[in-house]
Amino acid sequence: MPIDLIFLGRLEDVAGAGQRAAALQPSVDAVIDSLEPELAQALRAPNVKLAVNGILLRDTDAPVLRDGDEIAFLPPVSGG
Amino acid sequence: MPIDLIFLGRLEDVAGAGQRAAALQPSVDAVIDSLEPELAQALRAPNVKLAVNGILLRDTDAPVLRDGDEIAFLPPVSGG
Amino acid sequence: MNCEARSDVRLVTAPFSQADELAAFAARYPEAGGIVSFLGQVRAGDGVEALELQHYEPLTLPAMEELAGRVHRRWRLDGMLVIHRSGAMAPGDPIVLVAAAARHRRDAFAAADFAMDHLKSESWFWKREKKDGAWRWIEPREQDLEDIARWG
Amino acid sequence: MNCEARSDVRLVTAPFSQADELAAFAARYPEAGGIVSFLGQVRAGDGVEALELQHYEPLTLPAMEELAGRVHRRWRLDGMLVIHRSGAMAPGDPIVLVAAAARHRRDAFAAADFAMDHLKSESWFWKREKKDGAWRWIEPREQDLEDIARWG
Repeated sequence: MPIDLIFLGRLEDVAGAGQRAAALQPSVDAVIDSLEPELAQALRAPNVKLAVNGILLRDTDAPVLRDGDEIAFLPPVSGG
Repeated sequence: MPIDLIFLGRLEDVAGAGQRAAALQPSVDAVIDSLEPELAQALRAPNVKLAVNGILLRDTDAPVLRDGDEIAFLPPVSGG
Repeated sequence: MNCEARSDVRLVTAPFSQADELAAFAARYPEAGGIVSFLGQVRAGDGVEALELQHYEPLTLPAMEELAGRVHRRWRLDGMLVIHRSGAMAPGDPIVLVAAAARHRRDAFAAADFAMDHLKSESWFWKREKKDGAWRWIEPREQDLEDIARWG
Repeated sequence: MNCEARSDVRLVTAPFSQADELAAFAARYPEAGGIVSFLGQVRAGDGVEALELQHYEPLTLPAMEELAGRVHRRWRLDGMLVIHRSGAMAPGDPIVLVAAAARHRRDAFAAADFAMDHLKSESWFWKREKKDGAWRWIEPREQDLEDIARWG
Protein backbone atom coordinates (compact mmCIF):
# COMPACT_ATOMS: atom_id res chain seq x y z
CA MET A 1 0.00 0.00 0.00
CA PRO A 2 1.41 3.38 -0.98
CA ILE A 3 1.61 6.48 1.19
CA ASP A 4 -0.23 9.76 0.50
CA LEU A 5 1.54 13.05 -0.07
CA ILE A 6 -0.43 16.29 0.38
CA PHE A 7 0.90 19.56 -1.06
CA LEU A 8 -0.61 22.75 0.29
CA GLY A 9 -0.51 26.26 -1.12
CA ARG A 10 2.18 27.04 -3.67
CA LEU A 11 3.66 23.53 -3.24
CA GLU A 12 0.62 22.26 -5.12
CA ASP A 13 1.82 24.18 -8.17
CA VAL A 14 5.33 22.76 -7.90
CA ALA A 15 4.02 19.21 -7.52
CA GLY A 16 1.43 19.68 -10.28
CA ALA A 17 -1.36 18.41 -8.01
CA GLY A 18 -2.55 18.77 -4.43
CA GLN A 19 -2.12 15.11 -3.70
CA ARG A 20 -0.21 12.11 -5.01
CA ALA A 21 0.56 8.56 -4.00
CA ALA A 22 4.17 7.48 -3.45
CA ALA A 23 5.90 4.21 -2.67
CA LEU A 24 6.52 3.56 1.00
CA GLN A 25 10.00 4.54 2.16
CA PRO A 26 11.28 4.14 5.69
CA SER A 27 11.75 7.88 6.34
CA VAL A 28 10.40 11.25 5.23
CA ASP A 29 13.88 12.07 3.91
CA ALA A 30 13.85 8.97 1.72
CA VAL A 31 10.37 9.88 0.42
CA ILE A 32 11.54 13.36 -0.55
CA ASP A 33 14.67 11.92 -2.20
CA SER A 34 12.46 9.78 -4.40
CA LEU A 35 10.72 12.85 -5.91
CA GLU A 36 11.72 15.13 -8.79
CA PRO A 37 14.66 17.34 -7.76
CA GLU A 38 12.77 20.64 -8.15
CA LEU A 39 9.91 19.40 -5.96
CA ALA A 40 12.31 17.87 -3.42
CA GLN A 41 14.07 21.22 -3.11
CA ALA A 42 10.80 23.11 -2.60
CA LEU A 43 9.69 20.65 0.10
CA ARG A 44 13.00 21.07 1.94
CA ALA A 45 12.70 24.87 2.17
CA PRO A 46 13.29 25.83 5.83
CA ASN A 47 9.84 27.41 6.21
CA VAL A 48 7.95 24.30 5.06
CA LYS A 49 6.42 22.37 7.95
CA LEU A 50 5.45 18.72 7.87
CA ALA A 51 2.59 16.78 9.35
CA VAL A 52 2.34 12.99 9.41
CA ASN A 53 -1.20 11.68 9.74
CA GLY A 54 -2.36 15.12 10.77
CA ILE A 55 0.22 15.59 13.52
CA LEU A 56 2.75 18.41 13.10
CA LEU A 57 6.36 17.29 13.27
CA ARG A 58 8.89 19.17 15.36
CA ASP A 59 12.31 19.73 13.81
CA THR A 60 13.84 16.86 15.72
CA ASP A 61 11.13 14.31 14.85
CA ALA A 62 12.14 11.56 12.42
CA PRO A 63 9.15 9.24 12.30
CA VAL A 64 9.30 5.75 10.84
CA LEU A 65 6.71 5.63 8.06
CA ARG A 66 4.16 2.89 7.60
CA ASP A 67 1.82 1.73 4.87
CA GLY A 68 -1.03 4.21 4.33
CA ASP A 69 0.58 7.12 6.15
CA GLU A 70 -0.28 10.64 5.00
CA ILE A 71 2.47 13.26 4.81
CA ALA A 72 1.38 16.89 4.40
CA PHE A 73 3.80 19.60 3.30
CA LEU A 74 2.76 22.97 4.70
CA PRO A 75 4.31 26.19 3.43
CA PRO A 76 3.86 29.39 5.49
CA VAL A 77 0.21 30.36 5.81
CA SER A 78 -0.95 33.36 3.84
CA GLY A 79 -2.14 35.59 6.65
CA GLY A 80 -4.31 38.67 6.38
CA MET B 1 -46.69 84.00 25.60
CA PRO B 2 -45.07 81.70 28.15
CA ILE B 3 -41.71 80.02 27.91
CA ASP B 4 -41.15 76.24 27.84
CA LEU B 5 -39.15 74.40 30.46
CA ILE B 6 -37.81 70.92 29.64
CA PHE B 7 -36.63 68.61 32.43
CA LEU B 8 -34.46 65.68 31.43
CA GLY B 9 -33.61 62.52 33.33
CA ARG B 10 -34.10 62.58 37.07
CA LEU B 11 -35.11 66.25 36.94
CA GLU B 12 -38.35 65.09 35.35
CA ASP B 13 -39.20 63.29 38.58
CA VAL B 14 -38.43 66.35 40.70
CA ALA B 15 -40.54 68.57 38.43
CA GLY B 16 -43.34 66.02 38.21
CA ALA B 17 -43.35 66.22 34.40
CA GLY B 18 -40.89 66.39 31.54
CA GLN B 19 -42.16 69.73 30.37
CA ARG B 20 -44.04 72.71 31.72
CA ALA B 21 -44.89 76.25 30.71
CA ALA B 22 -43.71 79.16 32.82
CA ALA B 23 -44.23 82.89 32.78
CA LEU B 24 -41.59 84.86 30.91
CA GLN B 25 -38.89 86.29 33.16
CA PRO B 26 -35.94 88.37 31.97
CA SER B 27 -33.25 85.84 33.02
CA VAL B 28 -32.81 82.11 33.61
CA ASP B 29 -32.06 82.90 37.25
CA ALA B 30 -35.37 84.67 37.60
CA VAL B 31 -37.17 81.73 35.98
CA ILE B 32 -35.60 79.29 38.44
CA ASP B 33 -36.46 81.58 41.36
CA SER B 34 -40.11 81.47 40.34
CA LEU B 35 -40.26 77.65 40.78
CA GLU B 36 -40.82 75.50 43.88
CA PRO B 37 -37.75 75.64 46.15
CA GLU B 38 -36.99 71.90 45.88
CA LEU B 39 -37.05 72.03 42.09
CA ALA B 40 -35.05 75.26 41.99
CA GLN B 41 -32.37 73.65 44.12
CA ALA B 42 -32.19 70.57 41.87
CA LEU B 43 -31.90 72.76 38.76
CA ARG B 44 -29.04 74.72 40.32
CA ALA B 45 -26.91 71.61 41.05
CA PRO B 46 -23.41 72.28 39.65
CA ASN B 47 -23.58 69.31 37.25
CA VAL B 48 -26.81 70.42 35.58
CA LYS B 49 -26.25 72.02 32.19
CA LEU B 50 -28.63 74.37 30.44
CA ALA B 51 -29.63 74.83 26.85
CA VAL B 52 -31.70 77.72 25.55
CA ASN B 53 -33.50 76.98 22.30
CA GLY B 54 -31.27 73.93 21.80
CA ILE B 55 -27.99 75.78 22.29
CA LEU B 56 -25.87 74.76 25.26
CA LEU B 57 -24.99 77.62 27.61
CA ARG B 58 -21.46 78.10 28.85
CA ASP B 59 -21.06 78.99 32.53
CA THR B 60 -20.59 82.65 31.73
CA ASP B 61 -23.62 82.98 29.45
CA ALA B 62 -26.54 84.96 30.85
CA PRO B 63 -29.00 85.17 27.97
CA VAL B 64 -31.91 87.59 27.93
CA LEU B 65 -35.05 85.47 27.52
CA ARG B 66 -37.86 86.15 25.08
CA ASP B 67 -41.39 84.98 24.54
CA GLY B 68 -41.54 81.36 23.43
CA ASP B 69 -37.98 80.47 24.43
CA GLU B 70 -37.28 76.86 25.44
CA ILE B 71 -34.99 76.20 28.40
CA ALA B 72 -33.75 72.63 28.85
CA PHE B 73 -32.21 71.44 32.12
CA LEU B 74 -29.74 68.62 31.48
CA PRO B 75 -28.40 66.49 34.34
CA PRO B 76 -25.29 64.34 33.71
CA VAL B 77 -25.89 61.72 31.03
CA SER B 78 -26.21 58.14 32.17
CA GLY B 79 -23.35 56.58 30.24
CA GLY B 80 -22.71 52.92 29.61
CA MET C 1 -12.84 64.01 2.13
CA ASN C 2 -16.60 64.10 2.54
CA CYS C 3 -17.14 62.42 5.89
CA GLU C 4 -20.83 63.16 6.14
CA ALA C 5 -21.59 61.32 2.91
CA ARG C 6 -20.03 58.16 4.31
CA SER C 7 -21.66 58.32 7.74
CA ASP C 8 -25.10 56.91 8.39
CA VAL C 9 -26.17 58.26 11.79
CA ARG C 10 -29.66 57.68 13.10
CA LEU C 11 -31.60 58.22 16.29
CA VAL C 12 -34.59 55.89 16.21
CA THR C 13 -37.58 55.56 18.50
CA ALA C 14 -38.74 52.13 17.29
CA PRO C 15 -37.00 48.73 17.38
CA PHE C 16 -34.51 48.06 14.57
CA SER C 17 -33.07 44.85 13.14
CA GLN C 18 -29.33 44.79 13.71
CA ALA C 19 -28.99 41.90 11.24
CA ASP C 20 -30.68 43.78 8.40
CA GLU C 21 -28.81 46.99 9.15
CA LEU C 22 -25.41 45.27 9.22
CA ALA C 23 -26.07 43.31 6.05
CA ALA C 24 -27.07 46.49 4.23
CA PHE C 25 -24.04 48.33 5.60
CA ALA C 26 -21.61 45.58 4.53
CA ALA C 27 -23.15 45.47 1.07
CA ARG C 28 -22.70 49.23 0.75
CA TYR C 29 -18.90 48.96 1.12
CA PRO C 30 -17.68 46.06 -1.06
CA GLU C 31 -14.23 47.66 -1.24
CA ALA C 32 -13.83 47.42 2.54
CA GLY C 33 -12.02 44.27 3.56
CA GLY C 34 -13.21 44.43 7.14
CA ILE C 35 -16.21 45.58 9.11
CA VAL C 36 -16.19 45.82 12.89
CA SER C 37 -19.48 46.23 14.66
CA PHE C 38 -20.66 46.69 18.20
CA LEU C 39 -24.17 45.79 19.22
CA GLY C 40 -25.43 46.84 22.62
CA GLN C 41 -28.60 45.14 23.74
CA VAL C 42 -30.76 45.39 26.83
CA ARG C 43 -29.29 42.83 29.18
CA ALA C 44 -31.57 40.02 30.29
CA GLY C 45 -31.25 38.91 33.89
CA ASP C 46 -30.31 41.33 36.68
CA GLY C 47 -34.06 41.63 37.23
CA VAL C 48 -34.40 44.46 34.70
CA GLU C 49 -37.92 44.48 33.30
CA ALA C 50 -37.56 47.45 30.97
CA LEU C 51 -35.14 50.16 29.99
CA GLU C 52 -36.00 53.64 28.82
CA LEU C 53 -33.72 56.07 27.09
CA GLN C 54 -34.60 59.73 26.91
CA HIS C 55 -33.01 62.11 24.43
CA TYR C 56 -33.17 65.84 23.86
CA GLU C 57 -33.91 66.41 20.22
CA PRO C 58 -31.87 69.58 19.55
CA LEU C 59 -28.69 68.13 21.06
CA THR C 60 -28.67 64.36 20.80
CA LEU C 61 -28.56 63.69 17.07
CA PRO C 62 -26.26 66.62 16.18
CA ALA C 63 -23.75 65.38 18.78
CA MET C 64 -23.88 61.84 17.35
CA GLU C 65 -23.23 63.24 13.88
CA GLU C 66 -20.35 65.32 15.17
CA LEU C 67 -18.82 62.23 16.79
CA ALA C 68 -19.11 60.23 13.55
CA GLY C 69 -17.29 63.01 11.72
CA ARG C 70 -14.54 63.02 14.35
CA VAL C 71 -14.08 59.25 14.00
CA HIS C 72 -13.90 59.59 10.22
CA ARG C 73 -11.18 62.20 10.46
CA ARG C 74 -9.13 60.13 12.93
CA TRP C 75 -9.05 56.82 11.02
CA ARG C 76 -9.13 55.73 7.39
CA LEU C 77 -12.64 54.44 6.94
CA ASP C 78 -14.79 53.57 4.00
CA GLY C 79 -17.98 54.05 5.97
CA MET C 80 -19.46 54.44 9.41
CA LEU C 81 -22.84 53.44 10.84
CA VAL C 82 -24.33 54.66 14.12
CA ILE C 83 -27.88 53.74 15.12
CA HIS C 84 -29.11 54.55 18.62
CA ARG C 85 -32.47 53.77 20.14
CA SER C 86 -34.50 56.09 22.29
CA GLY C 87 -37.69 55.25 24.16
CA ALA C 88 -38.80 52.14 26.06
CA MET C 89 -37.11 48.79 25.42
CA ALA C 90 -37.41 45.21 26.67
CA PRO C 91 -34.56 42.80 27.53
CA GLY C 92 -32.91 41.56 24.34
CA ASP C 93 -33.82 44.66 22.33
CA PRO C 94 -30.93 46.36 20.49
CA ILE C 95 -29.96 49.73 22.00
CA VAL C 96 -27.04 50.77 19.86
CA LEU C 97 -25.32 49.52 16.73
CA VAL C 98 -22.01 50.99 15.63
CA ALA C 99 -20.11 49.69 12.62
CA ALA C 100 -16.97 50.80 10.84
CA ALA C 101 -15.92 49.60 7.40
CA ALA C 102 -12.27 49.94 6.48
CA ARG C 103 -9.66 48.58 4.15
CA HIS C 104 -7.53 47.68 7.16
CA ARG C 105 -8.80 45.73 10.11
CA ARG C 106 -6.98 47.81 12.71
CA ASP C 107 -8.67 51.05 11.62
CA ALA C 108 -12.10 49.43 11.81
CA PHE C 109 -11.50 48.06 15.32
CA ALA C 110 -10.13 51.33 16.68
CA ALA C 111 -12.89 53.43 15.11
CA ALA C 112 -15.71 51.29 16.50
CA ASP C 113 -14.07 51.11 19.92
CA PHE C 114 -13.49 54.88 20.08
CA ALA C 115 -17.01 55.63 18.85
CA MET C 116 -18.55 53.42 21.55
CA ASP C 117 -16.44 54.90 24.36
CA HIS C 118 -17.49 58.39 23.37
CA LEU C 119 -21.11 57.56 22.58
CA LYS C 120 -21.53 55.98 26.01
CA SER C 121 -20.01 58.77 28.02
CA GLU C 122 -20.78 61.90 26.04
CA SER C 123 -24.07 61.28 24.32
CA TRP C 124 -27.15 63.14 25.39
CA PHE C 125 -29.12 60.17 26.68
CA TRP C 126 -30.71 59.69 30.06
CA LYS C 127 -31.47 56.16 31.05
CA ARG C 128 -33.75 54.59 33.57
CA GLU C 129 -34.54 50.98 34.29
CA LYS C 130 -37.49 49.22 35.78
CA LYS C 131 -36.89 46.64 38.52
CA ASP C 132 -39.60 45.14 40.70
CA GLY C 133 -42.04 47.49 39.03
CA ALA C 134 -40.13 50.64 40.02
CA TRP C 135 -38.24 52.97 37.69
CA ARG C 136 -34.78 54.20 38.69
CA TRP C 137 -32.54 56.68 36.85
CA ILE C 138 -29.03 55.47 36.01
CA GLU C 139 -26.24 57.75 37.18
CA PRO C 140 -22.96 58.26 35.29
CA ARG C 141 -20.29 55.58 35.72
CA GLU C 142 -16.64 56.20 36.58
CA GLN C 143 -15.68 53.46 34.09
CA ASP C 144 -16.91 55.58 31.19
CA LEU C 145 -14.52 58.40 32.04
CA GLU C 146 -11.65 55.92 32.27
CA ASP C 147 -12.61 54.46 28.89
CA ILE C 148 -12.42 57.88 27.29
CA ALA C 149 -9.08 58.70 28.91
CA ARG C 150 -7.51 55.85 26.92
CA TRP C 151 -7.71 57.89 23.72
CA GLY C 152 -5.57 60.83 24.88
CA MET D 1 -15.66 27.14 33.14
CA ASN D 2 -16.69 25.15 30.10
CA CYS D 3 -15.23 27.15 27.25
CA GLU D 4 -16.02 24.70 24.52
CA ALA D 5 -19.74 24.79 25.27
CA ARG D 6 -19.78 28.53 24.70
CA SER D 7 -17.70 28.54 21.52
CA ASP D 8 -19.26 28.02 18.12
CA VAL D 9 -16.36 27.37 15.74
CA ARG D 10 -16.99 26.36 12.15
CA LEU D 11 -14.99 25.82 8.99
CA VAL D 12 -17.42 26.05 6.08
CA THR D 13 -16.98 25.37 2.38
CA ALA D 14 -20.15 27.12 1.19
CA PRO D 15 -21.24 30.77 1.47
CA PHE D 16 -22.79 31.81 4.77
CA SER D 17 -25.04 34.70 5.75
CA GLN D 18 -23.25 36.92 8.24
CA ALA D 19 -26.52 38.67 9.08
CA ASP D 20 -28.33 35.45 10.00
CA GLU D 21 -25.36 34.11 11.93
CA LEU D 22 -24.94 37.31 13.95
CA ALA D 23 -28.63 37.59 14.71
CA ALA D 24 -28.71 33.99 15.96
CA PHE D 25 -25.55 34.55 18.00
CA ALA D 26 -26.91 37.71 19.65
CA ALA D 27 -30.18 35.95 20.47
CA ARG D 28 -28.24 33.11 22.11
CA TYR D 29 -26.68 35.47 24.68
CA PRO D 30 -29.43 37.76 26.01
CA GLU D 31 -27.42 38.28 29.21
CA ALA D 32 -24.53 39.81 27.26
CA GLY D 33 -24.76 43.56 27.11
CA GLY D 34 -22.40 43.87 24.16
CA ILE D 35 -21.41 41.95 21.08
CA VAL D 36 -18.42 42.88 18.98
CA SER D 37 -18.07 41.31 15.57
CA PHE D 38 -15.57 41.36 12.77
CA LEU D 39 -16.60 40.51 9.24
CA GLY D 40 -13.94 39.99 6.61
CA GLN D 41 -15.19 39.97 3.07
CA VAL D 42 -13.50 39.50 -0.30
CA ARG D 43 -12.53 43.01 -1.30
CA ALA D 44 -14.03 44.35 -4.51
CA GLY D 45 -11.77 46.47 -6.68
CA ASP D 46 -8.01 45.86 -6.88
CA GLY D 47 -8.81 43.74 -9.96
CA VAL D 48 -9.36 40.60 -7.91
CA GLU D 49 -11.75 38.28 -9.76
CA ALA D 50 -11.79 35.45 -7.26
CA LEU D 51 -10.19 34.32 -4.04
CA GLU D 52 -9.56 30.74 -2.98
CA LEU D 53 -8.72 29.52 0.48
CA GLN D 54 -7.25 26.10 1.00
CA HIS D 55 -7.28 24.34 4.37
CA TYR D 56 -5.79 21.11 5.68
CA GLU D 57 -8.54 19.21 7.42
CA PRO D 58 -6.60 17.60 10.30
CA LEU D 59 -5.01 20.88 11.39
CA THR D 60 -7.22 23.82 10.42
CA LEU D 61 -10.38 23.33 12.48
CA PRO D 62 -8.62 21.98 15.61
CA ALA D 63 -6.36 25.05 15.63
CA MET D 64 -9.38 27.38 15.30
CA GLU D 65 -11.03 25.60 18.23
CA GLU D 66 -7.87 25.87 20.28
CA LEU D 67 -7.72 29.61 19.57
CA ALA D 68 -11.34 30.08 20.65
CA GLY D 69 -10.54 28.31 23.91
CA ARG D 70 -7.53 30.54 24.46
CA VAL D 71 -9.63 33.67 23.90
CA HIS D 72 -12.25 32.40 26.35
CA ARG D 73 -9.66 31.86 29.05
CA ARG D 74 -8.14 35.32 28.54
CA TRP D 75 -11.31 37.43 28.74
CA ARG D 76 -14.66 37.16 30.45
CA LEU D 77 -17.01 36.20 27.68
CA ASP D 78 -20.50 34.86 27.49
CA GLY D 79 -19.95 33.37 24.07
CA MET D 80 -17.68 33.28 21.05
CA LEU D 81 -18.40 32.69 17.37
CA VAL D 82 -15.81 31.89 14.70
CA ILE D 83 -16.88 31.02 11.15
CA HIS D 84 -14.24 30.74 8.44
CA ARG D 85 -14.77 30.00 4.77
CA SER D 86 -12.65 27.68 2.67
CA GLY D 87 -12.89 27.21 -1.09
CA ALA D 88 -13.48 29.64 -3.94
CA MET D 89 -15.13 32.99 -3.29
CA ALA D 90 -16.20 36.05 -5.28
CA PRO D 91 -15.76 39.73 -4.36
CA GLY D 92 -18.24 40.66 -1.62
CA ASP D 93 -18.45 37.13 -0.22
CA PRO D 94 -17.85 36.79 3.53
CA ILE D 95 -14.56 35.09 4.41
CA VAL D 96 -14.55 35.20 8.15
CA LEU D 97 -16.93 36.21 10.92
CA VAL D 98 -15.76 36.48 14.50
CA ALA D 99 -18.02 37.63 17.31
CA ALA D 100 -17.59 37.92 21.05
CA ALA D 101 -20.46 38.42 23.48
CA ALA D 102 -19.62 39.82 26.89
CA ARG D 103 -21.11 41.58 29.83
CA HIS D 104 -18.51 44.32 29.45
CA ARG D 105 -17.79 46.06 26.18
CA ARG D 106 -14.02 46.14 26.66
CA ASP D 107 -13.76 42.35 26.97
CA ALA D 108 -15.77 41.88 23.78
CA PHE D 109 -13.61 44.31 21.79
CA ALA D 110 -10.32 42.84 23.01
CA ALA D 111 -11.43 39.27 22.44
CA ALA D 112 -12.58 39.86 18.86
CA ASP D 113 -9.46 41.87 18.06
CA PHE D 114 -7.11 39.23 19.52
CA ALA D 115 -8.97 36.40 17.78
CA MET D 116 -8.66 38.13 14.40
CA ASP D 117 -4.96 38.91 14.80
CA HIS D 118 -4.24 35.29 15.61
CA LEU D 119 -6.63 33.79 13.09
CA LYS D 120 -5.02 35.81 10.33
CA SER D 121 -1.43 34.99 11.13
CA GLU D 122 -1.57 31.51 12.63
CA SER D 123 -4.45 29.75 10.95
CA TRP D 124 -3.80 26.93 8.55
CA PHE D 125 -5.13 28.62 5.43
CA TRP D 126 -3.41 29.13 2.13
CA LYS D 127 -4.82 31.83 -0.07
CA ARG D 128 -4.60 32.56 -3.75
CA GLU D 129 -6.26 35.21 -5.82
CA LYS D 130 -7.17 35.48 -9.47
CA LYS D 131 -6.25 38.64 -11.35
CA ASP D 132 -6.39 39.01 -15.12
CA GLY D 133 -7.33 35.36 -15.32
CA ALA D 134 -4.19 34.18 -13.51
CA TRP D 135 -4.01 32.65 -10.02
CA ARG D 136 -1.31 33.82 -7.61
CA TRP D 137 -0.55 32.51 -4.10
CA ILE D 138 -0.50 35.12 -1.34
CA GLU D 139 2.64 35.14 0.78
CA PRO D 140 2.72 35.94 4.52
CA ARG D 141 2.64 39.61 5.48
CA GLU D 142 4.95 41.35 7.91
CA GLN D 143 1.98 43.31 9.27
CA ASP D 144 0.45 40.11 10.68
CA LEU D 145 3.48 39.43 12.83
CA GLU D 146 3.40 42.99 14.13
CA ASP D 147 -0.30 42.64 14.92
CA ILE D 148 0.39 39.57 17.02
CA ALA D 149 3.30 41.17 18.86
CA ARG D 150 0.84 43.67 20.35
CA TRP D 151 -0.59 41.02 22.66
CA GLY D 152 2.66 40.16 24.44
